[in-house]
Amino acid sequence: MARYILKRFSLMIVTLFIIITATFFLIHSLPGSPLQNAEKLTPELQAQILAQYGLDQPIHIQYFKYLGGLVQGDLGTSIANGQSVTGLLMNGFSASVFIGAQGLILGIVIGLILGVLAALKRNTWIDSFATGTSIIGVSVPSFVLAATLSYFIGVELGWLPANLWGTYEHTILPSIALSFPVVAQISRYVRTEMVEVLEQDYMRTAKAKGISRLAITVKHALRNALIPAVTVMGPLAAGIITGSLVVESIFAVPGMGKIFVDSITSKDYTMVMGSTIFYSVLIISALFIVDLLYGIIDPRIRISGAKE
Amino acid sequence: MSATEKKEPILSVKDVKKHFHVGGKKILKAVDGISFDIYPGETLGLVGESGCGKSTVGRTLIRLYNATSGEVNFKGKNVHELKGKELKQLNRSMQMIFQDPYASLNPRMKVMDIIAEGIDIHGLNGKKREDRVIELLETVGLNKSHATRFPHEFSGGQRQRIGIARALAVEPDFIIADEPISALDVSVQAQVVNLMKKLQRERGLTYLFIAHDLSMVKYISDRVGVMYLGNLVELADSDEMYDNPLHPYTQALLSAVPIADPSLKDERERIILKGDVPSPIDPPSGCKFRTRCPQAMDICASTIPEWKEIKEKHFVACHLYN
Amino acid sequence: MSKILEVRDLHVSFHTYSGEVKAVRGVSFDVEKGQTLAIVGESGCGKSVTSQAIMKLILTPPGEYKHGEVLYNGKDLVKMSEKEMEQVRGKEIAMIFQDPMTSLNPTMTVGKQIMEGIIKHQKLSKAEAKEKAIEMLKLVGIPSPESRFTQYPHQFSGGMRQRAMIAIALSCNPNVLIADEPTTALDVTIQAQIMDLMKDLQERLGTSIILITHDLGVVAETADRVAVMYAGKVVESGTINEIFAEPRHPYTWGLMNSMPKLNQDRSEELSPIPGAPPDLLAPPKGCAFAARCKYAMKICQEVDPELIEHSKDHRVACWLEHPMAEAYRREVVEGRQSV
Amino acid sequence: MSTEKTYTPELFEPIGQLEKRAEQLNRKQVGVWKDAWLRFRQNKGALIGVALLLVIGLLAIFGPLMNDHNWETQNLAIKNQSANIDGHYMGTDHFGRDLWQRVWYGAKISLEIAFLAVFLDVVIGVTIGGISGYFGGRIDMFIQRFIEVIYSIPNLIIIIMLLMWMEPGILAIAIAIALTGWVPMSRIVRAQILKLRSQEYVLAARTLGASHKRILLKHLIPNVMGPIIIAVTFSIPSAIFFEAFLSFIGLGIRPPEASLGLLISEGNQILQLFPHVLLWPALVLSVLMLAFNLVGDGLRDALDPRMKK
Repeated sequence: MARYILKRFSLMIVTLFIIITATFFLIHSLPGSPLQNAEKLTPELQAQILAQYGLDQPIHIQYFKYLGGLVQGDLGTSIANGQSVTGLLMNGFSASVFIGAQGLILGIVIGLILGVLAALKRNTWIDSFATGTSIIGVSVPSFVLAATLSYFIGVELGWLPANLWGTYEHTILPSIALSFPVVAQISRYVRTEMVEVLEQDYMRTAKAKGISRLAITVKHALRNALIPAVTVMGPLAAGIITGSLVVESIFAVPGMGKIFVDSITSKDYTMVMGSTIFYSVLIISALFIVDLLYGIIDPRIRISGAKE
Repeated sequence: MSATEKKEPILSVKDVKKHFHVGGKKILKAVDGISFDIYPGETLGLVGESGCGKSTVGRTLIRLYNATSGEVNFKGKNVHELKGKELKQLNRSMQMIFQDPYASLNPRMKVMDIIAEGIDIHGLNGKKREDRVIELLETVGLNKSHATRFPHEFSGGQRQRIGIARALAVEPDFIIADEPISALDVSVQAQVVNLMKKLQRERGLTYLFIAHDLSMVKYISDRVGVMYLGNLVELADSDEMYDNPLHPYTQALLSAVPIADPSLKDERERIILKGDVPSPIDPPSGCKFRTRCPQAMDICASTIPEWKEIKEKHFVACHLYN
Repeated sequence: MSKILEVRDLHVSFHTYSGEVKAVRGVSFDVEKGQTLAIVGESGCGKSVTSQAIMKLILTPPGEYKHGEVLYNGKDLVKMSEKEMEQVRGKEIAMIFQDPMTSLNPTMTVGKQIMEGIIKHQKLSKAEAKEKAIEMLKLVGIPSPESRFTQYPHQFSGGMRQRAMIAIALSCNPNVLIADEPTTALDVTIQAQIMDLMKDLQERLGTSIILITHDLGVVAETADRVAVMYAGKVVESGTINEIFAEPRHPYTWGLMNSMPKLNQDRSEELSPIPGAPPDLLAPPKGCAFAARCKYAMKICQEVDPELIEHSKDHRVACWLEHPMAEAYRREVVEGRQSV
Repeated sequence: MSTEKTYTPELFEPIGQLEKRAEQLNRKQVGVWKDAWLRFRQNKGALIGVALLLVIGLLAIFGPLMNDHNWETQNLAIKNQSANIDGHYMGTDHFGRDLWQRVWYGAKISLEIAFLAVFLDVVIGVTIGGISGYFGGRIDMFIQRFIEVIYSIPNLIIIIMLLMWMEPGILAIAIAIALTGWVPMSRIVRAQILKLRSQEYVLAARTLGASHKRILLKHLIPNVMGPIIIAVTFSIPSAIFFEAFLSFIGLGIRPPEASLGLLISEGNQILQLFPHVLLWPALVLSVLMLAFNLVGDGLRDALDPRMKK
C-alpha cells in the first residue's frame, strides 16, 4: 500500500510539473505582450515595467524564477492590477470552496437516495422519476441550469436573491446549480451498480440465510454498490470545479472561477497561469484522494496492495 | 498401440518450459520442464487439475505461446524456429480444438465463413469453397442448411462440431484438443468424442487430448500423462495407468473420481488429499506434490524427483521409485 | 421413514422479453428424513430452478410460481409470506450454491457472513455467535479458524470457500440442506474432499440433503434416492439401486450409455443422445424427449406421459410403461441387453 | 394406468428417432445487429431521441430557409423583440438580429464542431487504443503511462491552453476538444481488444495462420464496433457541451459568429430583462444533448450483452 501511495504521489508531482512547464512556455509564446494595451507608455516606461516583472530576462531564467517562487507558494503578480496572484486566488477560494462543497454534498446525498430507490423499485414510477431526473441532469449544461434558476427563482419568483453575494441565502442557488449534474451522475451510477449487485449470487446466499430484506439491502447490497461509486467522486469533484467557472460568473459569486474567467477575458496571463496551476492542483489532488479512499474501503484492494 | 513402438514420434517435446511474468518480479511457472513424445495415429491424454499447466502445454506446442526454453519438434522440425512458408505449413498440419463452444466461434461470422477461414488463409482452391464447407459440415454431422447461420443459433454440441470442422478444413495430421468436452453436457460429450474417434479412424489423425475428466480420457486415449503444478508426474499406457498407478498423486486423482455404480460404493478405497494445490507462483521446493502427499519423505523437500522410465513405457517422477 | 419435504406438481415460469419460459413444468418428489435425494439432469432441465423454488429464492417477477405446492412438515411454503419464509430459510432449510467464488459477499469477512444467520435464528449475542461461527469453521475443516474468521472470501481458495458456504448453511442446524451442484466448479480432488465432508456432517447432524448435480458418479456415491429431470419434468425417480440397476426411461438409458464405463473397450463406440434438449419457450407437444428418443412411438409426439408407479420405489414417465406398449417394451429391453 | 383415456394401438407404433428433427436449430434466426435493433426499437426514450435528433438536424439545415432574414444583419430599431413579428419566430437579439436564424446557424456550427471533434476522437482513440491492446507488451506499457499522465491533466486546462494558443475557430475548438476526448475512447477500444485478443475464436484464427490484418479486419473490428458506437453517441453531447462551455466563458466561437454556447452567453448578459434571448438557444442546446443521451442509452442497452435478459 505504501508503495502504491508513493507511486501515485510521484505520478501526481510529474503531472503537475508537466502542466506548470507547459503552461509557462505556452503563455510566454503567445503573440503580443502583456503590455499590448499600454502603447501610450514611453519605451523607457515599458522597459521599466518589463524589468519590474522580470520580463526582460531570458525565458529560461524567468522559468526557474517562477518555479522558485512557486515552491514558496508565490504565483507572481497580476499584470492587470498589480496584486499578488496567490492573494487574489485565496480571496476567491473560500467562496468557491463553500458553494462547491455544498453543491457536492447536496448532489451526492440526493443522488445516492435516488439511485438506491430506483434500483430497489425497478420499473416503478420512482425508477422512471430517478432515471428521468438523471438523464435531464446529464443533458442540461450547468450554465443553462444556472441561468434558468437565476431567472425564474431569482427574478420572476423572487424567492432567493440572484446576483448578490454576502449572506448564506446567496449560496443556495449556485450550490443547487452545481449539484444538479452530480445528482444525475451519482444516481445513474449507483442505480446501475445496485441493479448489478442485486443480481449477484451472494445476494441469494444472504437471502437463503433468512435475513430480512432490509438487512440484506443495507448490509450486503449498499456496501457493494457504493464502493465502486467512490471512483466517480474524483471526476465529479473535477466537474464541480469546471462548473463553478460559469456558475460563479452567472450568479456573480466572487470566487476563483470568476477571477479565472475575468483573467482570460482581460488576458492577464500571470493570473491565468496562477489559476491554471491552482486548479490543476485541486483536481489532481481530488483524484488522488479518491483513489486512496477507494483502496481503503475496498477490502479486495486493501489486502493485496497495489493492483495492476 | 503396438504399431506405434517402432514409429518415429510425430511430435517430440523436450524439457519445455513456459513462464509468465505476473507483475513485478513474480514469475508464474505454468509449465516447468516437461518432455514427452506423441506417435502418429495415437491419442495422448493429458490430465490434471485446474492451474496445472495442461492448457499452456497445448498452446505452447502450437505456438500460441512462445516457449521460455526447450524444444518442440514436430515432424523433425523445431516449431519455435519456423518462419514464413514453413510456419504456414505448420498451421496446416497442426490444429487445435477449443474448450468454450461459445467463445470459440466469432459471433459476427456465418458458419460458412468460420469453417472456410483456413481455406481462405491458405488459398486451398482445389474444390469450390462452398462444396468443401458443405462436405465438412456433413463430416461432423451437420448439413448444408447450417452454413448460412450464425453461431448463436447452435447448441453447445453443434458449435463444438463446427469448431472441429474448422480445424479439419486445412487437413491437419495432428490436433490438439484443449478440453473439448468440459463445457458440454454428458449426453452431448459422447457425440463429440465419437466424432473425434471416427475422424481418427478414417483420417489417421493424431490427438493430444487435454481434459480433467479421467473416465473420458481413459476411454479416448492410448496413453495418458498426468500433470501437477507445471510438471508431468506420470506417463503410461492408459490401461496400465488406471490399473497400476504409481505416483501418489495419480492414485489419489483416480480414487477421487466418482463412479456411477452404487454397488461399488463400499468396496472402493478412497484417498482423500488434504489441502489445496499450492500457488504456481511460489511452488514448494523439491517435489511440488510433497505438501499434499500422503507418503512424503524427507528427500521430497530437498530434491526434485527424476523423470524415469520405471517399467517399459511407464514414466514417473517420484522418490518412492528410486 | 417419514417425509420431511414433499414437492407436488410444481410449475415455475420466467417471463422474458421473448416470451414465457416454462422452466419447471410439473415436478413432484419427496425427501425422507436423514436421507439424500439427488436430482440429476443436464443444463437447462430445471433442476436448479426447482431447488431455488423450494426456498422461494426465485425473484418474482420475472419468475412466477404457476402451480403446485412445496410441503415442509406439512406446511405449504409456496403460500407463505416473505416474513414467514425468513423463519424457514437458514433455520429449517439451508442452501449451498454451485459457484463458491461468487456466492460469498466479497466485502464482508467470512466470519461475519457465518454469524449473520446465527444471530438471526439462534438469538445469540455477538460474542456467542462469534464463538459458534469459529466452531463451525473448525467443523468444516478450515485450519486456524480464528484467523480465518476475520479474512475476506478472496483470501480463501475455491475449496475453502465451499467449506465456508457449508459452515454458513449448517450453522443453524437446518433439517434440510439443498446443495446446488456444490462441487461442479471444483477440481476432482477437492470435490472428493467436499463430498466426504458433506457425508460426514450428514451422519453427525442427521440432515436431509437435496443434491442437485449432473454427475451420475456423484449420485451413485452419495445419494439414497434419485430423481432424473428432463425439460422441466421428473422423468424417472427411485432408489439409487433401482435406478442404476434397472433404469426404465430411455433418457436415463441415454445418460448412462453416453458415459464410458470403467472397463469400456476403446474400440467400442459410446451411444450419445443425438440433438439437444428442447427450447422451453415453446415446449413440444407430447413427450419432450420424443424427438431424441430411439424408441419413440406415435403417441409420444401427441400426449405427454404421466409419472406412474412402476414399483413402490420407482416411478417412470414414459409411454413404454403403458400396457399397450408392453410387447414393444420387451423387444426394446431385449435389444438393449443384447448389445 | 392412471389415465382412463383409451388409446388406439396404432398410437403405439414405433417411429424411432427423428434424427433430422433432433439436429434442428432451436433458436430463431436473428443476427446480432438485428437483435440489437429489436431491443432498441422497444426503448421509447431512444426512439424519442432519434425523432428529436431528426427534427433538430433538419431545422439546422433548412431552418434558415424558413424566413427572410439572415443571421448577421443588425437592426437596432427592433432589438430585443420577444414576439413573433415579421417572421422573427423567436424574436430578435440585442443588436436586432433575427434569433431564429442565429439559433439554427449556431446549432449548425455547434454540431459541426461536435462531429468534427468526435471524428478526430475516434481516429486518434481507436488507433492508439487498438495498437495498445493488440500488440500489448512494451508498446502497451508505454502508451498506458503516457495516457495516465495526459489523463490526470484536467481537460479544461488543456483545452484552455490550446485555445489561448491557437486562433479560435471551428477547427481549433474541435481539435482542442478531441485532444482530450480521445483518451476514454482509446481506453474502451484497448479494453475490448485485450478481451477479444484472448478469445478462443481469435486464437483459432491464429492457429490457422491468419495474418494480423485478417485478425484485425475479420475478428476484432467487427466485434468492437458496438462499444465504439456507444462511446461515440456519448462523446457527441459531451463535445457539444464543451463547445458551449468554451464559447460561454469567451474562449470559443467569437462574436459576431454564432454557436449555441455563444448565444447563451449573449443572452445571459441581458437575462433579467430579455430572457427569451437566452431561452431559445438554451432550449435547443438542452434538447439536443438530451436527444443524444437518450439514443446513447438506448444503444447501450441494445448492444451491451450484459443487459441481455
